Amino acid sequence: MTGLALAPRNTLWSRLRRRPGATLAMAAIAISVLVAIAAPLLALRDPFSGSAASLLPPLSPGHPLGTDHLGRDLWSQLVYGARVSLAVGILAAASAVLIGTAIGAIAGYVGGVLDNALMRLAEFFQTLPRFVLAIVTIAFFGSSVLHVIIVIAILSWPQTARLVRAGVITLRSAAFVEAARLGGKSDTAIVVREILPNVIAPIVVTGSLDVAAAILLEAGLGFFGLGDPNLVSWGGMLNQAQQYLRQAWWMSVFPGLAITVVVLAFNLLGDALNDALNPRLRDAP
Amino acid sequence: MGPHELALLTLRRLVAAIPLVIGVVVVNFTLIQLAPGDPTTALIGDYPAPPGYVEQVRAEFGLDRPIPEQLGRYLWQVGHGNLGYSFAHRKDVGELILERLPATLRLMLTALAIAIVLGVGLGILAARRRDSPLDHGTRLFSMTGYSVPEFWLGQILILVFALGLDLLPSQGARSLRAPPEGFAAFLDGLRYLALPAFALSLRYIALISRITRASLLEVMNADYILASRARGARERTVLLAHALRNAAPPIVTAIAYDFGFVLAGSALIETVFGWPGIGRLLFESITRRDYPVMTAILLFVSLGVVLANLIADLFHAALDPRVRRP
Amino acid sequence: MTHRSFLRRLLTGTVLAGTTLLAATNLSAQTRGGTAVIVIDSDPETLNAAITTGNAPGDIGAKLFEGLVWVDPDYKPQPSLATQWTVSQDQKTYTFTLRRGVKWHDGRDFSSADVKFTYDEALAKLHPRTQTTLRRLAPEIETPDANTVVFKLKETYAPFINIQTPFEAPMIPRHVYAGSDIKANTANEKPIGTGPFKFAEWNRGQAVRLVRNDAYWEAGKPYLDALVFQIIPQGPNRSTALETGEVDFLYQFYVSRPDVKRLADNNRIQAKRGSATPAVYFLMMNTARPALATKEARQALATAINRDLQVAQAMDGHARPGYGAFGDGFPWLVNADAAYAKKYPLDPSKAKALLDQAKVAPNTTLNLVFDPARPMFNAGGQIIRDNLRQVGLNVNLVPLERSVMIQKVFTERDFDLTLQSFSSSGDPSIGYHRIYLTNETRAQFLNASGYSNKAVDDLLGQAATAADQATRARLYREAQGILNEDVPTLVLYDEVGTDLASRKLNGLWKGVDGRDRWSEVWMTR
Amino acid sequence: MNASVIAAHDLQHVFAMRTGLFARRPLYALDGVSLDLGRNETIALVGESGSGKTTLGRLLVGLQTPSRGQVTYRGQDLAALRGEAWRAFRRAAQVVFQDPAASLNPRRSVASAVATGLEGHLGLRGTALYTRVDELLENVGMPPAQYRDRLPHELSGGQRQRVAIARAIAVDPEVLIADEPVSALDVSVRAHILRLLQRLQHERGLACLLITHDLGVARAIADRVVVLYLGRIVEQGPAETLLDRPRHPYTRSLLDASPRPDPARAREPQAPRGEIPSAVNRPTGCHFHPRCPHAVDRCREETPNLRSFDDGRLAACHRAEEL
Amino acid sequence: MTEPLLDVRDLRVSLRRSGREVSVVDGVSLAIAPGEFVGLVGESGCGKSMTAFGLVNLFPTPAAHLAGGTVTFHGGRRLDGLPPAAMRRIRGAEIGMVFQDPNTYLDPLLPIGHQIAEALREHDFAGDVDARVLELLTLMEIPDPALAVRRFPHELSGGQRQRALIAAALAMNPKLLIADEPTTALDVTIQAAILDLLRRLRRQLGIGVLLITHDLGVIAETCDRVYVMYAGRIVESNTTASLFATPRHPYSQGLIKATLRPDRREALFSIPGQVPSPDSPPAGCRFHPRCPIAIAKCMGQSPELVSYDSGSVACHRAHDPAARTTWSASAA
Repeated sequence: MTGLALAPRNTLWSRLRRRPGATLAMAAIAISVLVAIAAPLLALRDPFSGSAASLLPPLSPGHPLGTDHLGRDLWSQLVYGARVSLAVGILAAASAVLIGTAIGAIAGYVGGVLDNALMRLAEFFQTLPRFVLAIVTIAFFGSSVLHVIIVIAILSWPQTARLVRAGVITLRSAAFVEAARLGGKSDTAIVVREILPNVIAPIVVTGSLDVAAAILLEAGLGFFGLGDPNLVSWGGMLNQAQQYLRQAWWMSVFPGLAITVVVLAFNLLGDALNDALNPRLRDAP
Repeated sequence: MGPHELALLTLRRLVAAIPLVIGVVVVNFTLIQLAPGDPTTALIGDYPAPPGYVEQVRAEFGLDRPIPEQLGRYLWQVGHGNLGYSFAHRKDVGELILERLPATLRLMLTALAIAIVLGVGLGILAARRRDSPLDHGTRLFSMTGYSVPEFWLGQILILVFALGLDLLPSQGARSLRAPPEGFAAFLDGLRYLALPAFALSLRYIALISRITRASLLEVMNADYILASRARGARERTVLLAHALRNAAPPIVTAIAYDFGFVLAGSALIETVFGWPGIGRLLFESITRRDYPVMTAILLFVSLGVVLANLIADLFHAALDPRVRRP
Repeated sequence: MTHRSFLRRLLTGTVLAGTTLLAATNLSAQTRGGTAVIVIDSDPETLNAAITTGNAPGDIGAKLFEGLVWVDPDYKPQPSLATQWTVSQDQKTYTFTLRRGVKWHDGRDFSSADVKFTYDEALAKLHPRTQTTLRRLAPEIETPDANTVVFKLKETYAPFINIQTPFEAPMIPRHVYAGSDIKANTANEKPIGTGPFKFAEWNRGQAVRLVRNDAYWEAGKPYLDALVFQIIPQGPNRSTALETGEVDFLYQFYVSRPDVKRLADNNRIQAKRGSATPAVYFLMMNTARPALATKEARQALATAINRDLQVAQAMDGHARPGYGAFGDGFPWLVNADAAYAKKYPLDPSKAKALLDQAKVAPNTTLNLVFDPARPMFNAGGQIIRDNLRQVGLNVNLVPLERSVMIQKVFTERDFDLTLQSFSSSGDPSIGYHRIYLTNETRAQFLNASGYSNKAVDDLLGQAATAADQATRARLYREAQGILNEDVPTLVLYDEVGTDLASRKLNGLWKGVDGRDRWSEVWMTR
Repeated sequence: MNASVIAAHDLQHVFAMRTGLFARRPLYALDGVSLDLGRNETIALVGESGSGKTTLGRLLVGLQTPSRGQVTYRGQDLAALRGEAWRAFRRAAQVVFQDPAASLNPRRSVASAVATGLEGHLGLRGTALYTRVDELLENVGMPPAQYRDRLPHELSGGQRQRVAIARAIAVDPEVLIADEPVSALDVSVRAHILRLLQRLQHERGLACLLITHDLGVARAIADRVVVLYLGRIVEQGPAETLLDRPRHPYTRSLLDASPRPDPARAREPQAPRGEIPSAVNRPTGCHFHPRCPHAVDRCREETPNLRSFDDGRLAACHRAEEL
Repeated sequence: MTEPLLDVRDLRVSLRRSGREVSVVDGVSLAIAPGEFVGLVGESGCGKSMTAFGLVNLFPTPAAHLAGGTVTFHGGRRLDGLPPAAMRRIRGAEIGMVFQDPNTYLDPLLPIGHQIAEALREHDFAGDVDARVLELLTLMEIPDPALAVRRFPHELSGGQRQRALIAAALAMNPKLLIADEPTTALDVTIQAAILDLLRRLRRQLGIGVLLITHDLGVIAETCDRVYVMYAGRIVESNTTASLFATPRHPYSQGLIKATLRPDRREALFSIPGQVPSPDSPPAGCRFHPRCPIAIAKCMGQSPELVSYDSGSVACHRAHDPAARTTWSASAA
C-alpha cells in the first residue's frame, strides 16, 4: 500500500534530478515545448510556402535544413510540426489518463458487476489491434488533429484504468480509507481526496508513456498519409519523404530524428518517474 | 502440474475468452461497416461501371442486406469456420489467411525469439549492474529502440544494409530467381529474415529488457533472495533458481500482452520489407476495403492475443503453484 | 510537331534500328534460358485477364494469354492468334483468320469457338472496359469454321482491331470455362492460356511464377525459362530492388518517379520514356458551387495555378504541362490556338482581377478532395493551396480514402475542387469524353463538375463515331475551343511514363505496351 | 455492568472459499458469537490469528454485514438503520487500527487526519475546526504547534497511533474498537498508548473493545476478556479471574505459551500441540479437541455450549469443572 | 570463557544515504561460546539486525556495508575482509540464519524440500541430499516429511514454514545459528513451539545461537546471556538471570519494566521519547535524552562498556545506587 504512496514533492524532484536520463529528458521536453510555442518566431519562412528551389540540401543559403520536394523550408516545417506532434501527444495522453482514471476509480471503488463490466470493456479495448483500428477510424472520420486525439485517447485509456483500479482496490480497504468512511466522508470525497492522490504515481508514469505512444501513433498515421495535410506534422513530413528517401535523406532524417528524440524523452521521463516513484526500487530508506 | 489440472485451467480460460472474442467480432464488424466507402469500388476499377453492375455485385456478396443481417450471417459463418469471401482476391478468406499465416508466424516468432533472448539478456545485465554505465547504456539503447518509429527504422535499415553495404536483400521472404534447396534454403531464408525480424524486434527487445530489469530489481530485493544468499547459494543459483523464476511472470505477461501489437507492428514492417504475411495482407485489405479479410484478420489477431494470454496463464500456472489452484 | 511525338519517333527509331542491327549481325546472341523478375505491387485479384483491368493481372496475363493481334510501337496491329484480317467497306464487319496449330497450355486445340466464347461470355459481360465498348458495338460473332471468326458490329468503331490485344481482349479457353461461373472458376488461380509462358505457382503475397511454354506456336520462343512476378508494395523499395538486382523489370505504373533519374543514370539499368496510353491529370471544379459557378472564377484558378511547378514537383518532371481540355497525348487533335499556355499564363494579379470580376469574396475557402494514396495529388494539392493563397483563396485539403473519395466526389458531389486522373484507354472517345459530357447518373469516374453544355455533348458525340481522323480532329478542336474557355476542369498535365529494366534484359519494348511481347525478351548471362 | 451500547446476537460470518473449478466451501470466520459491549468498560477480545477477532470488530462497527444474526446499537438492528440514524451510529462507533502507518493517509497532514470526522460528521469548518483539532492533539499529548502540519512519515509509530486515536475520539464516539492498537509498536512505548486509551475510556465513559493477541495487553487494561477460537467464544469473564485461573484448556495453553520477562519461571514446554486449523476445515465437536491435552471422545463428537459459572464466567468446555 | 565460537570486536556498519555515510552499528563487540544461547535485545531501529547481517557480511540493501571491526569465528578465522567466495562457503555451512517472517523468506515458487536441499547442494554436501532433507524435516517435527518435501510454502502453516527455514539453516550442521526475530510474526502458541524447538536443537546439536528479538519475555525463556543494544551500541550485557534480577543500565531497566505480563497486572510503564535516528545520534551517552538520571557528563562523554561481576555496562552512573531503580520515581 505504501508502495502506491507518492512521496512528497521535493524528494521526488530531487530523486528525479539524480537520474541523468531524467534531466536530459526533461530538458528535451522543455525545449520542444518552447519550440512549439515559439514556432512563429523561430520559423524562417511560412512552412507552406513553396518555391522552385526544391530538394535543396541542408546548409543551403536561407535553408539550414534544406528544402523538401515542393521547395518548402524544412526547418520551418520542423518547428511548426512540433506543435502538432506535441499537441496530439499531450492532449491524447491527458484525455486517456482522464478517462482511464475515472473509469478505473469507479470500477475499483464500486466493484461488483460494474467493475466486472468495465474491466471486460478495458480488456476488450486492449485486445483490439490499436493501430489498425486507428487507421480505420481515421479513414472513416477524416483526418483532423482532433479526430486523431480522440481516437488515440479512446484506444489508450485501459492501461491507466487498470492501474488506477488496482490501486483503488488496494486502498479502498486500507485503514485510512476506512477511517475516512467512519469519519463520515462521502464516497466521492474518499475517492477523490483520500485514494486518488495515492495512486498518482502509476498515473503519472503511464501518462508520460502514453504521450510517447501517442506521438508515435500520430507519426504512424501520418506516415500512412492519414495526417491532416492542412497542418505540418512530423509524421506527415515522413510520409512525403518516403518518396525521396534516396534523393533527399534530409527530408526523412530530420523529422525521424525529431520524433525519436521527443518520444525518447517522454519514455525516459516515464521510466525515471517509475523508478523514482517505486519505493521498492529506491535506495535504502 | 497434472494433465487434468492443465486441461481444466485451459478450459476455464477458453470459456472465459468466448464472450471477448464474440465482442471483438461484433465491434470490428460494426466499425468497419460504419466506415464509409464501398468495397465494390475496388472490384470495379478505375473505369465507369455500366449501370446495374454495382448493384449486381453488391447483391452477389450480400452487401445490400441490412447490417444486422450481414452481421448475423457473418457470425453464423464464422461459427462454422467460414470466414467469408474476399472481393479483392476473389478467394476464400480462410484459405487466403492460412496461405499468409506461415510467413507472418516465421517473422513474428523470429522477432519474438530475438527479442526474448536479447531483451532478457540485456535486462539481466542492466539489473545486475544497476546504475553502472552498462546499465545506463543498455537502458538508453533499449529506450531508443523503443522510441524509433519502426517504419522509419525499416527504411533506414534497407538504405544501409541492402543498398549501402549490399549485404542483405531488401524485399521478400526468399530468393525467387533460383530457389535454393535444403539447408541452403534455410540459410537463404535467414538472410531475408534478418532485416525485417530485427526491425520488428527492436521495440520488443526494448520492452522486454525494461520489464526484465524492473522485475528483476524488484525480485532481487525480496526476502527469499536474501535467505538464499544466507544459505550460501552461489550468485548463479540465486539468479537462475530464484530471481529469474520469480521475475518471469510479469515478463511473460508483457510478452503476451504485446503480442497483438507485434502484429500491428508487423503490418508496417511487412509492408516496408515486402514480406508476404498477414500484416501486409491487413494493410492491403484496408486500402482495398476488403471487409471480409479485415474482419477475419482482426478476429485472428484477437484470437492470437487470447491464445497468447492463455499460454502466458499456463506458463504462470506451471511456474507458480499458487496460481495452479483453480 | 510537338516535342513529345518527336521524342517518340526518336525513341522508336532507335529501338528499331537497334533490333535491325542485332538481327543483321548476330542472331545467335539471343540466348535461351534465365529467369526474369518483374515487379508488381500487390497480389493480383485474379489471373484471368479477361475479367479485370487490374494492372497486375494485365501484366501477368500478357504473358499467359494472347489477343488476336498485338500492337507495335507505331500503333500498328500485328498478327498474333489471328494471322490476317479483313474489314468490310462499311467498316462494320471484321473477318479474322486464326493461326493454325495453336494449343492451350493443357494441350487442347485453340479454335474459333474459344474466340466466340471469350467474347460472348467473358469480355462482353465481365471485362470492365471492353464490355462498355461492346455494349455499344453489340457485335454478332460468327464462326464459319474452326479458323475463322466474323464480327458484325452495330456501329463503326475505328480502333476495333487495336483492342484485340491481350489487355483488352485476351482469349480464354472455352473448354475450361464453359458452363461455369467464370468469376469463380478455379482456373482463375491456375490460368490456362495460349501465351509464351505457362502458369507454375502463386505464393500469395510473394510472387507468381510462370515457366516457359515449350509448346508455344512460335518456334524457338520464348527465350526465357521463367518469369517471376515479385510483389513489392512500396514504390521506393521497388526502385531499390531494381538497383540491387533483385528484380529486372519495373513497368512505368509501378515506378516511383523521384527515383527515375537516379535509376536511369545507373549503368546497369536501361530506361524507356513514353506512355503507351495517354492519361491526363486534372483539377475538376464543382460548378454547382457559387464560388465556381462563373467561368471567370474558374479562369482565375487556371491563371493562378502553376502547372509547370506541378510537373516539376508533383511529377518530378515526368509529365508535360496541361495543354488543354484533352492534353496533348493525341497530337492530331490538339487546338494550338486555344492552348492553356496562350490563354492562361501564370499571372496571380490577373487571377485576382478575375476573381473580383466573378465577385468571389477574398478568403473564400475551397475544399479540395483527393485520394492521398496518390503521391502526386498530395504534392499537387499543396502546390495548389500555396498558389491560390497568393490570390486570396483558402484551400482546405481533404484527403479521403479512395472509396470514400469516390462517394464524396462522384456520388454526393460534396466538393469544391478535386484532383483526378483519367486514362484515355487508347482513344479520347473511350477515356476523355467522360470528363466533359453532361452526366446526371452520378456514377463513378464520370463528369462530376456539374458542367453541362449541349454544344460540347454534340461535338463529342460526333467525334466518337466519325470514321476518319481529320473529321474527328476538327470536332475535337472545336470542342477544345469551348472547353478551354469554360474550364470546368483544368487539365494540369499529361503523364509521361518510364519503364525501367536491368540491362541484362534484351529485346524489350517490341510492343507499344512494355508488358507485351515478352516472348522476344532474352537475358544476357 | 452498564446497559449495552453495542451488542452482537448470534453472529455468523461466512465467506465462500473457492476450492475447485466450480466448488466453493464455506469459511466460517465467525459462528454464533454473542457479545455485549456496555458503557464505561473495556473488553479484550483475544485469540490467535484466524480466530475471527478482527471480523467481529468490523461487524460491530458496520464496516461489514454479518451473514446471520444481528448487531444492535442501542437496541436497534444495524441492518435497519437508514439516513440520519445510520450516520449517528457511524459517528458513535470509531476504530483505531492496527498499523498506525497504514491508518493515516501518507499524503495528508496530522491536522487533516484529525479533522476527518470533524468535517465529515460535525461539519466543522474554519477556525472552529482548527481549534478543535488543536484541542484534540493536545489531549493525546502531541503539542499542536509542533505536529499539526507534519506528514505521517515524519512521525514515530507511537505518535502516529496517537494521531489515529485523536481522529477516532474527535467525533465523541460512544464505542471505540481498538484493533491491536499496540502490536506494531515497540515494547517501550506500548504503555503510552494503552494508558492514553485507558484515560480516554474513563474520561468519556467509552465502551471499548480491545482486540489483541497479547494476553499481557489484555491484562493491563481490560475489565473483561473474551477468548475466541475458530470463530467461537470459548471463554469469557473478568480479566483477573480468567487470566489467573482459566477454565478452558485453550485459554490455559495461550497463557502457558505467553513469554514473560522472568527467567526464574521454570516453564516446561507446554505449547499446545499443532496449530490452529483452517476455518474451512473445522474439526468436529469442540474445535479445540485435536490440540487439547484433555480431550475425550465426547469432545470429538459434541460441540460444547458456552456455560455460565458462578464466578461470573462463561466457558465452552465439556470438562471445565474437572480441570 | 575458553575460545569463543564467535568473537566480534568493534563492529561497525554504515549505510550510504543521499551520498552520506550513516553509522547504524557503531562499535559493537560481542562473543558467543560454543553451544551458548545468546540474546540481543533492543527496540527497533537500534541496529540489532544490521549487527547480525554484519557478522556474515550480507545485507538486505546494497546501501549497507561493513565499516570496521573484526569478526573472529571458530578456529580463529577472521570473517571480516574475507573474499565473497570464501564468505559464501561460511554462510549456510558454518553459520545458519533464520529470519523474522517465514512467509517472505521462502521462495513461493519452489517446494520447501528444494529450498532445504539448496543449502546442501550449494555447499556440495557429500551424503545423500534427499535423505538428509527428510532427516531434517523429521528433526524439525514437521508431520509427514516425505509429503512435506514436495509442498510449496503456501501449502504450509506459518509455524511449519518457520520450521522449514530453520531446517534449511541447519542443513549443513552449522556451529552458529543467527535467528533474527524468528517468532515475531507468529502466534504465541506457535512462538512457544518454535522456541521449544530451538532449545531442543541447541541441546541436541550443541550449536551456538544468537537470538535477536525485541521481546524480553522471549529472551528470559531461552537465553543464557543477553546483550542489550541501544542506538547502534551495546549498553549492557550479562547472564540472563543477573540481567533480569539486577539490570544496571537505565535502558535495560526500562525495557524490563515496560514489558507487559499476562500473569499479573502492573502499572503501565513506558520509556519516554524514542530511539534517535542514526542520521543524528545525540552526543555523549546516546540514551541521555530519555534518561531520568542523566547528568552533565552523560551529555558530553560517551560511556565505555565497563565489566562488573558476570557482566558489563556502559553507564556513567552504573555504580550509583540511585541508578538501580532509575524509573521508580517516574513510573506513572
